[in-house]
Amino acid sequence: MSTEFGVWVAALMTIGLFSFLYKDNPFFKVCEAVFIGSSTGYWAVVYFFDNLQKKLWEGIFPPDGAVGDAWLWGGAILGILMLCRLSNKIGWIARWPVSFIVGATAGLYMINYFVSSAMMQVASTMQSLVVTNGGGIDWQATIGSVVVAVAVVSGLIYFFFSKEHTGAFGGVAKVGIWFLMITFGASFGYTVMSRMSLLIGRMDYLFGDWLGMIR
Amino acid sequence: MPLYRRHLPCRFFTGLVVFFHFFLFLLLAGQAISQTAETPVSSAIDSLKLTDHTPLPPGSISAEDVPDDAGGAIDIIWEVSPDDVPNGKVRSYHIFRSVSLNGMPSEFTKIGEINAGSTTFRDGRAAEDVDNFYKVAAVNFENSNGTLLWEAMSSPALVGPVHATSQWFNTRRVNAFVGVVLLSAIIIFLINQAKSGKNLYIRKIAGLEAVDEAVGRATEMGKKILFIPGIQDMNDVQTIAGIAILGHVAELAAEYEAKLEVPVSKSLVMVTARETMKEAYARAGRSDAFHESQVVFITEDQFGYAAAVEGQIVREKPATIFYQGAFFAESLLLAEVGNAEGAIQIAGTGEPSQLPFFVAACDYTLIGEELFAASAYMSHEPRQLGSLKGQDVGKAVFLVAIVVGIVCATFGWIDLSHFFRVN
Amino acid sequence: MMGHYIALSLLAVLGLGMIFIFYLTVKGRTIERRFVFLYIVFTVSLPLFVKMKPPIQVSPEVQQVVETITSLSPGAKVLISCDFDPPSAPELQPMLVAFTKYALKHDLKLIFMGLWPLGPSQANRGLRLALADTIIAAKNLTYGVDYVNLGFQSGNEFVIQAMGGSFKSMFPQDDRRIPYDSIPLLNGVVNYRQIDLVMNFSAGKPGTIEWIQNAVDRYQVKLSAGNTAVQAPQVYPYLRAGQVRGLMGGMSGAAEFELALNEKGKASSFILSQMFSHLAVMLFVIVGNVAWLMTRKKK
Amino acid sequence: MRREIPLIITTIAGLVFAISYFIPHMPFGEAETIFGDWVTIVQAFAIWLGVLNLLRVTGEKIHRKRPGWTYAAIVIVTMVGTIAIGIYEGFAGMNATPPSSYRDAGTTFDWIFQYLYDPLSSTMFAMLAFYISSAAYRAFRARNLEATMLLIAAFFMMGGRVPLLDQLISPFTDTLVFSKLSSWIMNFPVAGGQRAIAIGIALGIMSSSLRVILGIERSHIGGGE
Repeated sequence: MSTEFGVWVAALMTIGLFSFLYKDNPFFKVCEAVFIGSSTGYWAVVYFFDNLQKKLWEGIFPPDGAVGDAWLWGGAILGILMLCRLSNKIGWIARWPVSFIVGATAGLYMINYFVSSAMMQVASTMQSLVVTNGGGIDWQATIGSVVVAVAVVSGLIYFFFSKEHTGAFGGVAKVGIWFLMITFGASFGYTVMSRMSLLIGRMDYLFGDWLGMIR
Repeated sequence: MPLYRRHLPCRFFTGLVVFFHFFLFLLLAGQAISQTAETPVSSAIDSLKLTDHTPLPPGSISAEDVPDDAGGAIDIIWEVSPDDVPNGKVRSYHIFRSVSLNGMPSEFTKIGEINAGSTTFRDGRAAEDVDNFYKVAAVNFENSNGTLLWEAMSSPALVGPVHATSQWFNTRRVNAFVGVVLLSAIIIFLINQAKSGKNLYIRKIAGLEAVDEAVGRATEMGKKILFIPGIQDMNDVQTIAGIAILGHVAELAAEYEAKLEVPVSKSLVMVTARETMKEAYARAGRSDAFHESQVVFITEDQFGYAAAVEGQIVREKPATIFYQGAFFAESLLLAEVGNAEGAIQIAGTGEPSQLPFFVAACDYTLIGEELFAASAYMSHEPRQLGSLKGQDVGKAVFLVAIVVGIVCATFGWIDLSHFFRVN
Repeated sequence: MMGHYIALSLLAVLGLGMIFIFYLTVKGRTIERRFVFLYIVFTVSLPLFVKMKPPIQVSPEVQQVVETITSLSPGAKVLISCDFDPPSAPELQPMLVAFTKYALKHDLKLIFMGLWPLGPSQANRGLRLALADTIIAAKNLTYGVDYVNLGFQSGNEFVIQAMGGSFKSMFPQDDRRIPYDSIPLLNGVVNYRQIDLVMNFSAGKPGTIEWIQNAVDRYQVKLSAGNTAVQAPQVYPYLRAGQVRGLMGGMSGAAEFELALNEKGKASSFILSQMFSHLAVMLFVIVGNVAWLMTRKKK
Repeated sequence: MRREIPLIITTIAGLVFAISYFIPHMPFGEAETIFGDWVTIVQAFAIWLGVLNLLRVTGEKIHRKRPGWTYAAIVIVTMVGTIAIGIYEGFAGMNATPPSSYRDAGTTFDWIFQYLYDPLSSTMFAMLAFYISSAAYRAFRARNLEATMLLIAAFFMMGGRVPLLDQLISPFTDTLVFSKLSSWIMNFPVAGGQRAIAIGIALGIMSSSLRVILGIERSHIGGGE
């Protein structure tokens, strides 16, 4: 069993949150409050030092006395306008920095997604279906590339809304939905894996780090 | 494992080399003295060192401005030194730069080093509009426990002057540019078409046909309908789509005289949902039946919201539950309880990670873009309709391109993928 | 060893428990949620006491990560972006630790950073573990020369994009507040051009897809990634297109990675628990569905 | 004015990031760098806005003695405490020789990370494991062909990605068939299906971004006309 005070605190907090699974109770609510408080505080400190202090303040007023970057003032002003949201009277002015972020994100995303997730994906789908391997046909890879091609084409057809799903077109769309279901099934399995890992991590902490029962 | 990491044999080896040198030195020095008195002893030592540790300089060297950039970068390219072979005398290359305004190089400063075997170095800090000269030298050295024992450098290869300039257009991205401009134009055109009242066709969507039945069932059973528009605010397109679908459901509910309730987790969503429902009830000619209390704000907290809605489902056992909007981990909790209470569940979200759970736990699910299509279909909102159509055009172009590209690649005619690959 | 046998026998009891649950459910008496919860607690915890090593097959995508890493020569500079926080640590921390150990043993130079506020703390933890390794401790590695932690910067994908111009603009100082220019390891490192590989450990957004969009497709960076299992399926199209070189997904990816690098760690010891928890979920689905089908037939 | 200025800001910011991808020359390349800096700064302020907002909301709750105000008090105490400790240690470390970080091992702030933040946040997410299992038992049904295919694929994943199914067939063969099969499913059908989804999403994002930049979509500045 651990003799460290911190480990005991951590273990009790863990059990406190888990107690919600039985039913809602004050112990859970205390732990939840500590969680909200400490996480918000932690984030605030990180953003304060790693951005506001290190980048903004020392960027404008370098500690070694060099000339600061005057452009950073623009960011500082937008940031302060953001804080105006706290007031009901001049809260509307916070729309300026929000518009800036929304606009910048839209500009970046428009290009990023179009290039990386559309153009590059289309380019990489345009491969020969027949994969050769030193003279002979590599059947495994060939079947694989046929499957990928069929999945992409039929999946796209399923998400095509300008034509009714009838006839051959509807048939392909049907194949598309099957591929989508296999895809979702895989992400289902992966999500189960992920969630279980988190629980394993907690259990390892309780039985290993705290109670010292494992190894 | 590389040679220099074996400390002990390494030292032994170095010792051997030094011993060997000492002998060679004695031999050669004796010869030098005997042959000609003019060659000083020290230079003999230097030349010895050079011949033994010092690598040969790199071969032909060139430098050029990096194309398609904002300036400030120059590529230096060289041929490897003849000694740059595995376990050879070259361990790295050092790169030096000199800036000059009069066309002649002045003092060189080291700007970087790169592992043996490399043939290019990109100077990312070159000043614009000045003459840059570069030198590259092959270097051999010996380390022991992190301290440099010795270092020997070849005579450098020189190149220059080169200029770093910035370009007006990134020529490698022409295809992306054409694509973005074309698609944008199509989308804008179609939005305008929709605005001017042109009827743009959208196919039937499976989940939507079940809405009538689901609302009717609630009326028959005399139970409630719950509509959950996700947990994001109005700035999320999924929430907007969800609210558009709510309008349609509310109209039906008003017609069938079913009781509809909407728990929300954002205050702005509450306001918008009330507006939408009021209009819908008015369209059905039943304005009197709508009460603002049908839309309830619960809490912003994700799990708090989930717990409250869960409680409501268990207590009231609604006949039908709609989930339309942006959902995260709470999707699982809600859909499970709704299923256990025997409600008909119709879900729709664009969150790929939550879709599997909705498909497995709900009766009908609108998958990703179907949610947006459904809302455009129902609301006939020109922005949504026009963009959806524009995206369809994009999809059609890509589809044709993919099929043609695959055929061409399979028969080995021409590689079309270059037109879509962007650097 | 006692614990091993007790745990094994209790697991057998759990198996019988599942049969009992099946019986009840088919009889139409669905068991309460809390019992399902309790069942899962036992299925996940008991295997932690069992000392059994199931055989693992290293998948091609993990193998690709390993090949990418092993092809680096000593002295190569690797940028490691820790884009995750404690909740995802059980999956990603083992990958980070295994990678750091391997890299330090093979004299790679490591530059840590984070796009998630908690990332740099995770990096410090991983480093602490790796530096405690006897082989690595004997090397007497120094901060700033062999490894450095740049800390966190806000701005998500904008940070990745701006780093294409200059690292210094986003990280004027490292985590210990040493100015960028006075860190020996970063001498000559302007932007991605001087980086041999970017390793990304990602639990969501910003993460691997953002690195692909902003670093790989814009600046031709070489990228390998470890992802939480939730994220991993979305990265496969990019893996196939060659935009990312290798992918480790979730705990099983971490265990395969540990096996391939021969750096046994947490993931390898968790894999048995993972197996049993999957088995439990699969059985629950079967039990639920069989009971459902039977009641539906009766109607 | 209250509507025009935000729209202009949105359009300029959007255009700079879109155009600089194609035109690296002055002024776009430079503007992109400057705007990138601004984004990071505004986001840091946004976090602090959240902190101040939380302070205000919880403060009001305590002041009015609303139900649950004691928990609100705990939130404030832990938050203010964490911030105070972090900032104090941060500045202390900055002036120390050699300089150290507030994040370094041994600081009180790191203690908070290790023994409060870490266990609490991890446990919050670990609870999803329970919910997923109970949903598996009570809600995930092979109710139609699509759901059946989904569950079958999920089975192969859950059983194949860990050596579970392979262990079951190990008395008959040692080839680890299911590991290979699950890997194959991921690398081919799933990669293809995800790619179709990715292309669809990309087009969707492209069109909504375009609407934002052109000012057709205005919900971020308060909707409507």
